[in-house]
Amino acid sequence: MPGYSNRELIIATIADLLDGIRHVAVGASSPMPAAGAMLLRARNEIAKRERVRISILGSEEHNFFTNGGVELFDCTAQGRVDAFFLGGGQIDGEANINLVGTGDYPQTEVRWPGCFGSAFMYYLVPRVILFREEHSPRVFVPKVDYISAPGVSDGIVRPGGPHALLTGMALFDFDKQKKRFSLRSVHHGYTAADVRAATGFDYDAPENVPETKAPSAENLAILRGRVTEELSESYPAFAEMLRGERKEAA
Amino acid sequence: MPGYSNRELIIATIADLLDGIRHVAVGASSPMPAAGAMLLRARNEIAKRERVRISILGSEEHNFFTNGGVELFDCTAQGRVDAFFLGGGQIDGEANINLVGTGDYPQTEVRWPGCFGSAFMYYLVPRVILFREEHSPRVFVPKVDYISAPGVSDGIVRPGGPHALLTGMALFDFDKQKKRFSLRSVHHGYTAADVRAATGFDYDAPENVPETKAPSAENLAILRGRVTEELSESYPAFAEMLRGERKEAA
Amino acid sequence: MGEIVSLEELAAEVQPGCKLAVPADYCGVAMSATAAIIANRPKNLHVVCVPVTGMQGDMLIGEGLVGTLETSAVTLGEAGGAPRFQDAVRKGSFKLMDATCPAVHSGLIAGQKGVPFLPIRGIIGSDLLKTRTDWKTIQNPFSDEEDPIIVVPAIQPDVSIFHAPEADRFGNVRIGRRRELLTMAQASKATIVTVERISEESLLKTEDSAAGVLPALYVTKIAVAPRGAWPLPLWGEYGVDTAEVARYAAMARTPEGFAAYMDGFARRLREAA
Amino acid sequence: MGEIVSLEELAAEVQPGCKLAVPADYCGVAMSATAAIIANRPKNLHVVCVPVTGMQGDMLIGEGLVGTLETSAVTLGEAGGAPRFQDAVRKGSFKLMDATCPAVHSGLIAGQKGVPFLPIRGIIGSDLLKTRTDWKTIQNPFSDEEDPIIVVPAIQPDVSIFHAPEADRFGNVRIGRRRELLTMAQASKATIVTVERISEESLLKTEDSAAGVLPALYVTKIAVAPRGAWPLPLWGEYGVDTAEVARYAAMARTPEGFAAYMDGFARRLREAA
Repeated sequence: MPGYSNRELIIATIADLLDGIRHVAVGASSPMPAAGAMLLRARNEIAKRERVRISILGSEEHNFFTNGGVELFDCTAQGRVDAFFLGGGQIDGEANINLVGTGDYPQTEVRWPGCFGSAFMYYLVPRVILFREEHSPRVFVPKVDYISAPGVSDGIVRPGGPHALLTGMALFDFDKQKKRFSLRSVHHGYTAADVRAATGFDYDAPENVPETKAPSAENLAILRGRVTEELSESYPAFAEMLRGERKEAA
Repeated sequence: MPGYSNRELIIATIADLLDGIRHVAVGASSPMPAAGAMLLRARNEIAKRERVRISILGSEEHNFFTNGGVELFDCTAQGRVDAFFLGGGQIDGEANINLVGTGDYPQTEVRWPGCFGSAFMYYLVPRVILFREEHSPRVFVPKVDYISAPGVSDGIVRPGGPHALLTGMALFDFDKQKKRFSLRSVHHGYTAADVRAATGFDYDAPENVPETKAPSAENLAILRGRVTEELSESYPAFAEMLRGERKEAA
Repeated sequence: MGEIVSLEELAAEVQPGCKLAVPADYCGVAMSATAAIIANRPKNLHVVCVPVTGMQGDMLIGEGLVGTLETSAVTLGEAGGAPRFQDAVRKGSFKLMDATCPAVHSGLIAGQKGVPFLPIRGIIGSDLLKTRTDWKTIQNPFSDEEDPIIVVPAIQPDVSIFHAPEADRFGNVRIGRRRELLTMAQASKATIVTVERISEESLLKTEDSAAGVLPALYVTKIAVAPRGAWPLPLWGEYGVDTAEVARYAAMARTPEGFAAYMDGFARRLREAA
Repeated sequence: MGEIVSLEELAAEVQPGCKLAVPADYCGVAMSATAAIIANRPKNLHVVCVPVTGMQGDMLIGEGLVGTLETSAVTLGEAGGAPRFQDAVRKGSFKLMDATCPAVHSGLIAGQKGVPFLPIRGIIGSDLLKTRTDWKTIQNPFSDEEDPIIVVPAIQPDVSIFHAPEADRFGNVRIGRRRELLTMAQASKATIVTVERISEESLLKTEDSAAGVLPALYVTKIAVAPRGAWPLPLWGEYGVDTAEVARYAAMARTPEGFAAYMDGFARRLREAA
């Protein structure tokens, strides 16, 4: 037993990936990214480092926007949103993401909700973290069936793009020049071979893949205390689940 | 004595020129257009005709806009502003207006405030009434020194433009095809020759120029009663002046 | 402008073939009015979602009233995918205009400003462009280098519809921070609004309340519909009825289940009010 | 963000050569801060008036601090023309970028949206285009016919400054219906604000108050300046001091009179507060 759950590891990893940012926007139905952002905010406050601002989209209480739904996008284009999370029904080895569906568009066999703001945010937010807990060949495909937003672009103004890919199993970096992911680390309980088997696209990997950095005792304490408290305001069900997992582990 | 002042005649003429509109915007420092609009609103209400909406720009109480200074222009572009008033330091025979200055731009000898919204409103409001009380050759020139906004345009989208020119002396129509004014009527106390002498540009005129239609007794009563009351809210000094003129005339 | 009418009279504004703009769930969705619209069966609607839709869009699709769907997403949120939407997509039952949220906002702002288009960054390289042939790529006229940028055409709905907490008797509507409702209304030829209640006092009376108001100038008709967003939430008033949305999500998986749900929907709306 | 500082510290944000955006008189002009800025003598300012200016612009011009003036008008309102502006125009003392109000708004909205330009109707055929060579005419990409339309480039001020009734201690600022202040602030790299007072309670607390708020995210520094717009008006708080503006208008007719007026201006600001 590593002394932390897989979810706690992911949250702590998100906090590390966000390190240095001033403003992150997270979705109202995205508790893990929100938890990571809250962990970073709390530990920066304790260390008297830069203040972290978290906009929870769609929330009435934790929404600091006053100009309607367009403000997230304007704010992003102004360079005031440093980090954002995107997922996808499919993600391929060039970091293209598909939020639309599988099969031939438009009459896709499986239809997901749609692109939302991805065809804008992916281009303009400097640090986009691709986050998908499910790590399987059906998600991580050689080539997406529909490009909601491409991983890289040539010949256009594009200040933003993929910074990392985080899953329930591993953490990848993305090289924009090579247009390829490289495996940075594997979460406790998994091997590099597990990741290779569960990933449908090719990627680079070091000979010896390290384990994803375990959350420090201090980080775990903040996460289990203050952050879980903060989470219960906007994500009560998720906060309960975290508490439950902890009891089971104990 | 005609039983009405020159100002009352102008106000009643403005009400006639606005007849049929639903929404007019007037400047906070433009009491005569506002008075004309209020007269139309009052008499339409009495006759149970279409409701007239008056937006007094810059007013805190009579401003029905909630989207800042841009709303007048957006509202206009949406086709929701039927009439507007423009003046000018110079106006020429092709209905070009100059709100900038005289002499060689940019180092103009006489400098007026500037174009304000004229280079937009003149193009987009269907019924622009050119209004300038001073009727003199220095205002009504053969050719303006600077075109803040042209009277007519070819080859562009332009749903709006000049509808009439009203001065302290006379009322002109404007013919967009001929790009010329034609004298419709002369106010009581002036002759067609007075107007010709005071106008620096050439214009068409009928052989016998009628006198500008006198305000009816009913219109005068509404103007001297309800409209003067309404005016005293937004234009107290002007309302006092109207009351004063009336006493002198009586 | 801002006339207060019955729900039926309000719903009659939505004519067959019209371009109808609807807001996202967090902005106040006129669900009571949707039932009244469905009763009139206006076919071949072009629904513009600002910028996404949920149960409302799914219902209109399920009823076969949608000819064109312009949206950045359709989802029932926590209750999952929108079943009638997914089914209709598979069958190709309507013209699908997939979008991305900021492009919908930009199109409406172009409509609001009376300009033919607005430029927007991003999008280039997305498969959205394969079907959104109404979006064009132009050279940025202010760059000396090659700098392609997308321009999206103005969106000018015939009718926009939403649900709000309050209108006053002069026809002004409280929209708070939901500024997209103002943009949507200004861009539209007509705007119809259902509200929880009518205030006797003008909403423009104080600076504070005026800041969050859609003026009557842009409001065509208003109808009172208590709990008119149910089972969806209304900001500042009530939350989503999670169980009811889940019930819809489950039943609407099949055409028969959807029909059964809709059968009782108008009645349950009355009960919920 | 939204740090509360002294007037002097706030004024120091306005550096020589910077692009400074200022609002119209009806939006709340930071006159106290203007005196503090003048004391620092930042030369060669590019002043962007949103969309017009009055006494504030005239003072900055009279002090010789303006290198470029971008405005749709300069006027002292009822007190007449702006004398230092008129004199400087005659002498060609600065670069003059005459504009028209909606084009200023469109330029700032482009800045707010991070797009290089916005299209706008009108303007073609106006002599504005003779000197506004930064405005371009393009073919409307959505028209098959010839349809020229103006595009104006984004305006991105380095600093915007205004005066408001209230900020809260979290740095949020009340702007009410003056939405151009939000656009101006969002388009600017930094925004500095003077206020009548600081509220302990968050202005975002209720839906009503939140609707009229510029969030702290866009606010760099705030200073308390009671009657900080004097002698100009502040919406919802106090009217214009007509006599004082008339006194300025009369004195500023000559450089000497202007100098004499300015000599006592900072002192009178303190007395008025």
